[in-house]
Amino acid sequence: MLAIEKLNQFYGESHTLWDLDLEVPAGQCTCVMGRNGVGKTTLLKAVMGEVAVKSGALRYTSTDSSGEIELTQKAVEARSRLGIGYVPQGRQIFPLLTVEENLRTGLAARRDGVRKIPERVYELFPVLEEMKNRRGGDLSGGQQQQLAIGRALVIEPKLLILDEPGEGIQPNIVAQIGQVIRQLINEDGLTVLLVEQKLPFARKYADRFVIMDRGRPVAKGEISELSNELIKQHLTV
Amino acid sequence: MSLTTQSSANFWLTRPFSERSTQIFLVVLLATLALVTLLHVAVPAGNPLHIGAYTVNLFGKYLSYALLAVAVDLVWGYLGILSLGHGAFFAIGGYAMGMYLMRQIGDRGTYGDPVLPDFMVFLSWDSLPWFWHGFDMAWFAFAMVLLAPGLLALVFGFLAFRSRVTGVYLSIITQALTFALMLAFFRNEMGFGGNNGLTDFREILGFDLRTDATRLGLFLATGIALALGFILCRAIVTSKLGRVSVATRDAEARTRFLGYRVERFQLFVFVVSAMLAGLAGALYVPQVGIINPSEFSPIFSIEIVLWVALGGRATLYGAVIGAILVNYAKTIFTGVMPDAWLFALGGLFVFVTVFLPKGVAGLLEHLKRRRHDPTPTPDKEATA
Amino acid sequence: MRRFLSLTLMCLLLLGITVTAQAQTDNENSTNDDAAALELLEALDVESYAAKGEAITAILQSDDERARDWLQALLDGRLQRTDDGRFVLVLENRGRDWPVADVLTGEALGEMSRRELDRIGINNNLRNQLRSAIAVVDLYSPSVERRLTSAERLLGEVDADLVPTLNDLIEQEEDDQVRYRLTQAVAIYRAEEGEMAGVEALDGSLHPRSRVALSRAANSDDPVVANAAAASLAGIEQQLKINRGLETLYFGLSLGSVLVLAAIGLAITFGVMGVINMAHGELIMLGAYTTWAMQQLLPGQPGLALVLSIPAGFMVSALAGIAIERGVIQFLKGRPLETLLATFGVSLILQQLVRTVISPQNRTVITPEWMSGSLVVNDALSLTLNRMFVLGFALVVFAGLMLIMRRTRLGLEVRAVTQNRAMARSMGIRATRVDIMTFALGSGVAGLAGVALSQLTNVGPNLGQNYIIDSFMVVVFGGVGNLWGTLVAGLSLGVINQVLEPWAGAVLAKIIVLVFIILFIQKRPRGLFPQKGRAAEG
Amino acid sequence: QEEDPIKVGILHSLSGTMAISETVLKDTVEMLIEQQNEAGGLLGRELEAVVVDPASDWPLFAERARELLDQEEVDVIFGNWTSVSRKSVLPVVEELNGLLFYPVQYEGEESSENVFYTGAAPNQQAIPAVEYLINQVGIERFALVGTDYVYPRTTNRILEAFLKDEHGIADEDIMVNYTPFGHSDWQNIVAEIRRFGEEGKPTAVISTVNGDANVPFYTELSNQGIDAADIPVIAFSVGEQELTGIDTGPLVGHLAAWNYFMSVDTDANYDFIDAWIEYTGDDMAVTNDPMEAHYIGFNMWAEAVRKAGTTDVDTVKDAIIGVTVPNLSGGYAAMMPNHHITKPVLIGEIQDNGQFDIVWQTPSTVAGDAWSDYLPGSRDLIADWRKPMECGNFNVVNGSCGGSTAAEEAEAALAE
Amino acid sequence: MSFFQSLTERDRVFDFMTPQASKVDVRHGPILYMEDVTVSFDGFKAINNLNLTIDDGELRCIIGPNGAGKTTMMDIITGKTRPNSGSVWFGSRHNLLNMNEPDIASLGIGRKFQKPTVFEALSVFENLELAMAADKRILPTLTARMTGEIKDRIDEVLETIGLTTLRHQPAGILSHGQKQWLEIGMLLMQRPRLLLVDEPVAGMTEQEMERTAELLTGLAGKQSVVVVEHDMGFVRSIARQVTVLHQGSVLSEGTMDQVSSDPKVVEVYLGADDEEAA
Ligand SMILES: Nc1ncnc2c1ncn2[C@@H]1O[C@H](COP(=O)(O)OP(=O)(O)OP(=O)(O)O)[C@@H](O)[C@H]1O
Ligand SMILES: Nc1ncnc2c1ncn2[C@@H]1O[C@H](COP(=O)(O)OP(=O)(O)OP(=O)(O)O)[C@@H](O)[C@H]1O
Ligand SMILES: [Mg+2]
Ligand SMILES: [Mg+2]
Repeated sequence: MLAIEKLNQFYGESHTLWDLDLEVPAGQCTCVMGRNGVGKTTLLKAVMGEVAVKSGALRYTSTDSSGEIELTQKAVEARSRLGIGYVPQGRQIFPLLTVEENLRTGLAARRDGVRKIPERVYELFPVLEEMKNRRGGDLSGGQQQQLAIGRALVIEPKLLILDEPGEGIQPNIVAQIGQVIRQLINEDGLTVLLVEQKLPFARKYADRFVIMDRGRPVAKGEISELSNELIKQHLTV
Repeated sequence: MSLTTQSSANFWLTRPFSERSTQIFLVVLLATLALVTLLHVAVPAGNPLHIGAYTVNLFGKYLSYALLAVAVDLVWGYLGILSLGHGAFFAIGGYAMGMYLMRQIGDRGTYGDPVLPDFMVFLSWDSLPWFWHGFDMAWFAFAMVLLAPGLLALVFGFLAFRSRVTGVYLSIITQALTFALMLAFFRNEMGFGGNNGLTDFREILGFDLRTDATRLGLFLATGIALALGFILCRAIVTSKLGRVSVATRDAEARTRFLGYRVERFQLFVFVVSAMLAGLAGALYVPQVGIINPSEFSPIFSIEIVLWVALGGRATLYGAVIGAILVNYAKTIFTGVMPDAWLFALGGLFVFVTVFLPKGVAGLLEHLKRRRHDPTPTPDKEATA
Repeated sequence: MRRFLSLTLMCLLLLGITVTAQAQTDNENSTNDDAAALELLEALDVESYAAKGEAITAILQSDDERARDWLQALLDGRLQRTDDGRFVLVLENRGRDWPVADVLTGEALGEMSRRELDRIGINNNLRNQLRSAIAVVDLYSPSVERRLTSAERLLGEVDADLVPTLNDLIEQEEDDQVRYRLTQAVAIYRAEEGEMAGVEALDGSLHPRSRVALSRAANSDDPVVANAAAASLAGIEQQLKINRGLETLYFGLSLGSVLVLAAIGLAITFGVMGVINMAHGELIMLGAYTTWAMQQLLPGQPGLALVLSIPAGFMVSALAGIAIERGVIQFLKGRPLETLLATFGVSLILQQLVRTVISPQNRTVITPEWMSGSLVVNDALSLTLNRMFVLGFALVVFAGLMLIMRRTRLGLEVRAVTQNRAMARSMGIRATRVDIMTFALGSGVAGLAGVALSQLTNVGPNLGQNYIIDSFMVVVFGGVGNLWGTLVAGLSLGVINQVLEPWAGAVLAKIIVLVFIILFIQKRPRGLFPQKGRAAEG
Repeated sequence: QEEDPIKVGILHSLSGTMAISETVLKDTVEMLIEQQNEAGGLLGRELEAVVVDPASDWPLFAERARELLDQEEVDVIFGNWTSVSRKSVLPVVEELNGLLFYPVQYEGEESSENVFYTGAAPNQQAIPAVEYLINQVGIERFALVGTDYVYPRTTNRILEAFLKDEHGIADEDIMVNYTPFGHSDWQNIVAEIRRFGEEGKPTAVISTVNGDANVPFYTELSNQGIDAADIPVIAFSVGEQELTGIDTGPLVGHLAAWNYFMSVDTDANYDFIDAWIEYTGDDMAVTNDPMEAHYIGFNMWAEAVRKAGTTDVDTVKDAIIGVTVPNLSGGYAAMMPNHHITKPVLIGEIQDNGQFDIVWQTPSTVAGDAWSDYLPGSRDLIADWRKPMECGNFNVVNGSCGGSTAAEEAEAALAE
Repeated sequence: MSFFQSLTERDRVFDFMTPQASKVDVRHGPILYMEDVTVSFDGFKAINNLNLTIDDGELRCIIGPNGAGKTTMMDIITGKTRPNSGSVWFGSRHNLLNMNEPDIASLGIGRKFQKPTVFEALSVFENLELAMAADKRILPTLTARMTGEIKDRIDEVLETIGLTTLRHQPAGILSHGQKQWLEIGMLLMQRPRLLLVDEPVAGMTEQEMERTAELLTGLAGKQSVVVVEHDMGFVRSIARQVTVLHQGSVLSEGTMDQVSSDPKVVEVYLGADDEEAA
């Protein structure tokens, strides 16, 4: 689905991503892990185009479009039109838009002309329906996180990019989110690129893992291969 | 070590004098003062190196503008208050000085009235209004130069900061303030000479204003005031208080949760800045020979902000560069291409914003960094 | 004035039948009296205005059917004399050389330079005389409108000689309005003479002339009449007060609508997009200049030109806006404060551009016929038409903008883009396009404001500067980002200003309004309609 | 040295609020210089214009003036429009001993050794205009409407005194109203004027409204249906130039008082207009009173230079008093000892083509008064710059020269 | 400023390093006492008759569904939000509802925000410097000097939060997790009597969570700590006493085990398979 090759990224003079290679297989959930500040968020932002990359390739193969698309050539807004949904870290909801308007922004990326918010979003997060007319910024942290996920789902993406989606959400809804992701993967063939620190969640819902350290992947494999040793080695401070 | 990024390891340990850029600034300023004096006094007129009284006077004016710009940069750059009304404090300081100079005319006015200024005779006032009393004494007038704008800033700032007026709302009410004052001072009933303002000054502290020596003296006084004002501002912004200001600028509410009474800090800096602006106004008036309500005009206040922006916000020395640069450009352009200078000035503003995102100071920083570290730096992407 | 009127009327009455008859017959032999006509005209070309007055009377009394045209030409200053003594009619008096035609023969004489021409001058007194003369002719006109105008002119101008004639006319008159005016005219005369009937008839009349008449009657020797007149006057005063209140309200709304119009575009570019657009005023100016240019392109059709200026002004300013956005603002994303600097530069350039390319002087924009004058509600209250149009226009523009911002995707997308640009783009919103369209919209609306303002104020290089400060004030006072706020703020500031003005004077009223804004913001630090909630409070 | 051109400084705002009025004056002087050069220059030397832009910024006027005199060393300056700009420049020209020709009607109460006032003083415009209204039109009630600055304030004070003292007009028949610069909303004031005029007495408005504010003022007048026949407005600051920005259709019959109108029917005027149109290349270009003032001032200065045989300021200053040159309305203007000139006063009515039709004029020219006879403070002052008096504010009562000269004398005494 | 406050403020100059014990009177009961507090936003009751007491030196965990009102509760305590009714006392002397944010902060209530908010233009070091307990009036702030003692203290905290290498970077460039740590560091510098910690471990790895847990439990006893967190593993590891909020009022209170076996809590919050998830 997405193949990342030799990606290099700089913030000013600081080199954040180093020759990063990463494969995100279609129809699977790939989980990126790593300590604070190793560049996970930066990686996702690079995929979305929110930060410029110095070199490297981002090859995207959509399930419906014919061939391979080089994402680095595409503008940010075009990427979401290709079916990439993004749940950023820190929620990034539009604080002064109502909840409903926040969701409606996702419609811009849809190419099927649908102008209605899919029912599923409200089913998954009933609180959003309840608070439809409240300003996004007034929601509680967890509600905002739900909104951010709901908003990405409005696009009905082919590739869903999640940056610590469970942050600040109550446990039962976290579980529910995990289940929905699984469901989408299994039923609709969704591909997921997930950044997650919480091992139980990752273990339960991800198919593959990648551990990053200082801007490059240091370990990867099936999630079942994620041993305590690896964790100790790469995730302990 | 850069001023803007403030990444100097011992930055917080230092006081203004120990900073390289401040030292450079002061040295350049004082050297300029000395040089100008030398070229004015020692080099005979006619020599191409001679600096005439006109130029000395002109630079005196620029320096007073520079002090004003420093005052604005203090509140805008470090406190995040975009004041669109600093012209008001400048003008009030100027009026205080103007009133003193008016009283110094004595009976040498056209009507020869020993007490009443000409415009009052002219409009048939029969006695001096109460607020004109005391301005015949230099110490009183000079105190008022600082106190009057300071007091206005205190009252205004107290109200505004207490109510937590911020951002554009604060900008607009500062603008409303100066606009209201402009209209008020235009009114002849106010007793400040209406539209004509105060003119025809003769002498200051017994020195004849129309001599070159006095002009040079005023120029030097302004330069020294600028240096002192700069040091004061620098001391403030490099102190912990300066960092509280920056914190307030970026996250006002958060600063409160740390236990800082933000409104008092804002008020303090605002009042200091207003007083500096008043001082600048007082130095400006004897050098240009007139003070009238157009100094209160909102557009003038916006222009001050433009100087600061053009020079580079939150650097202080950038404000000085901006003020001098813009006004010098204005002088040159209006003389060289009187019909088209607005194109040049407007173009300058556009050019600087688009190509020099951090103003002239930013350019200097950049060049300095380039010299220290020749690898080109890719521009930082703006991320949300 | 009264003297002229009755004089003319007398003359006309002498040949009253002739005037009416002439309208029907309009006949044959005119050549033979050219000599007589020349003599009549010759009498006009004298130094003394008194003599000219007599000459006019003589022309009126002549039975030459061209008399009215001559008088009209004289009134318009088009009756002139060439160096060789011919009387000519100037057909068009703009520019250096003027096309002229012979007054007597109507033959076109080509263009003549001003040096060769001498105009027959008149002054205000003569102008009144002429107008009265023309008006009195109109009293017999078949057109109701004309009769009404001349009847209105008679108010307070009637003297004893005229009363019987007027009474006759009242009998014959079919139109209620005209009859009412004629009756009023007679009543005013009566009241002034201290007759009870007049005083009674004038009860409740708000016409200033009636008031003058009544106050004279109130000083009458007859206590009954005096008391009645005083009572009437008191009632009238009461009525006038109410009307004056309404008028002030209208003034306020009208000033408010100007503020709203000027600010509403800024409410988009600044309020919604966050661009501190100092060039907003110049965008308004461009709209106003477009109106002027349209009127130059369509000479003689100021109304059509004005209507066409609405789309044209929008387009011109919108294009300028796009140019500004592409040329400058797009480079300043994320640096909102610097837009102040850049757009200020743009505003200087635009101002000087207009000075250099067009002229530093103001340009004339003509108010079309249908927009000038006022809508008369009653004798004490008339609402000026052009301001009413502007008020309506402001409301329409506001409603249109509201629709766009509420009902189209643009409204949502622009807010998303300004609140979080990166995220909006990640959601597939084409931020660049949104920026361009929104800025064009805001600028275009500024252009519309310019079209409207050209009807009220100077069209000159400084136009923009005069509105920029007020515009920002209105937007901020209303609450940034809230279009309703802009509307309410504009209208209420307008009304407050106009209510204060009569007792505080224009300068103080403005000062008070500013102080009011300052104090109001203390109470509501985020304007009239603040953005509420956690996010806004930060 | 002698071959150097004679430098003529032009100090008029080309940008900012006053550019509307002042740019044409700059062009006028440039045209006059060009004409003079075509005619062989002056004293055999070329004239050269030095143009600066003080940008409607009053302190900048002083700075520019200093630049002209100190840096450029010009021989004469033509410039200024607003009183405040003149006040700002005044100390500079006095200090650097320059020559300034000031072409605009103003409030008087001033006479500087270095300034020549070629515009009208109040007695050359306001007083005759009011006399016209009273005597010829029969006005009994006056609304004095003006912009709030010194010129209207002074003029109105003079007029008030004049109306009350000389014509016995009652207090309630005089209404005074001031508005800020650039005032654009006249609804209330015009309504007030309308009501003021509805009291049954013939009423007129005397307008000292300045600059840009006139357009909305007149627009509002016509909208509220105030016709010149009912309430005529006589303006002291509205000329042909200002009318180019107004739709004059509804204003026909309103008045203005000036010392020159473009419609003046003399050959000199037509020549001037033709030259002007040719110079600007604009068929629709208009001329106005301050332009004529510059025309007169320029010619007077040229004449004085010729007479003195030098451009030396002190010599020219002495030589120019008494110089007489033709004006554009068929008469002559003479420079008086008080540095004001003689002018005819004309009253014109606005025509629909943006021109004025002259309806009245003073039988002869009037000499400008530096100090008004109607103000208590200045009644006793006269100005006479001829030797031996050489004083701008001589007090005839106590027979001394006050003001700046007193200081100089004191200084001189101290020096001795 | 009351006489009382100014007295205590003057105190601080001398012993800024010690927690400001002298200010809060806890002899007669809890350090924080909330009674019948209600807040509504446009009719929506975010906090509904909430009663809560925190004892001196206690470490209390507060959990509850999203939107239960946990953050709002902290907003009330720190003076950001004014309740519609109810009372909030700090110790037995200070009625918090009469005070504004800086007053409350200087009484010794520190807070870490849910969404990390740091001063982006200032360096990490300066962020900590500003947070430090000190005389926060104008003149003392203006003349404040950086002593070796203070520097050591900041370095110590920098070490604790693992940002030593980034000390001179502007805080704006920190990653999300690093900002979380910086916020915690600022809280430590403040040395408050009562710490309000809103979701401290969001975005942290398991190991960092452990460190945070140690840190917080270490503070308890000397200082009172209120922690809001959704990570049950973390809560379990530190909690002695847990309060569950729901729809603005207390749903359940007790030890972790008591609470997590409460069916109401399971239903609205934990979900059926919590055991597994944790
Ligand atoms: N705008 C920026 N400018 C400079 N450096 C930055 C910027 N944003 C992030 N960094 C640096 O890049 C590194 C990687 O940041 P990133 O946000 O990708 O980390 P992360 O792996 O997502 O961490 P976390 O788990 O805390 O979210 C960090 O060290 C951070 O300091
Ligand atoms: N200013 C406001 N306007 C409207 N509603 C608000 C406002 N502030 C908070 N709310 C609502 O109050 C409720 C409580 O919010 P709060 O942030 O306290 O929840 P929380 O318990 O912290 O949740 P989370 O665990 O998700 O952070 C939420 O439903 C929120 O939408
Ligand atoms: Mg991250
Ligand atoms: Mg919360």
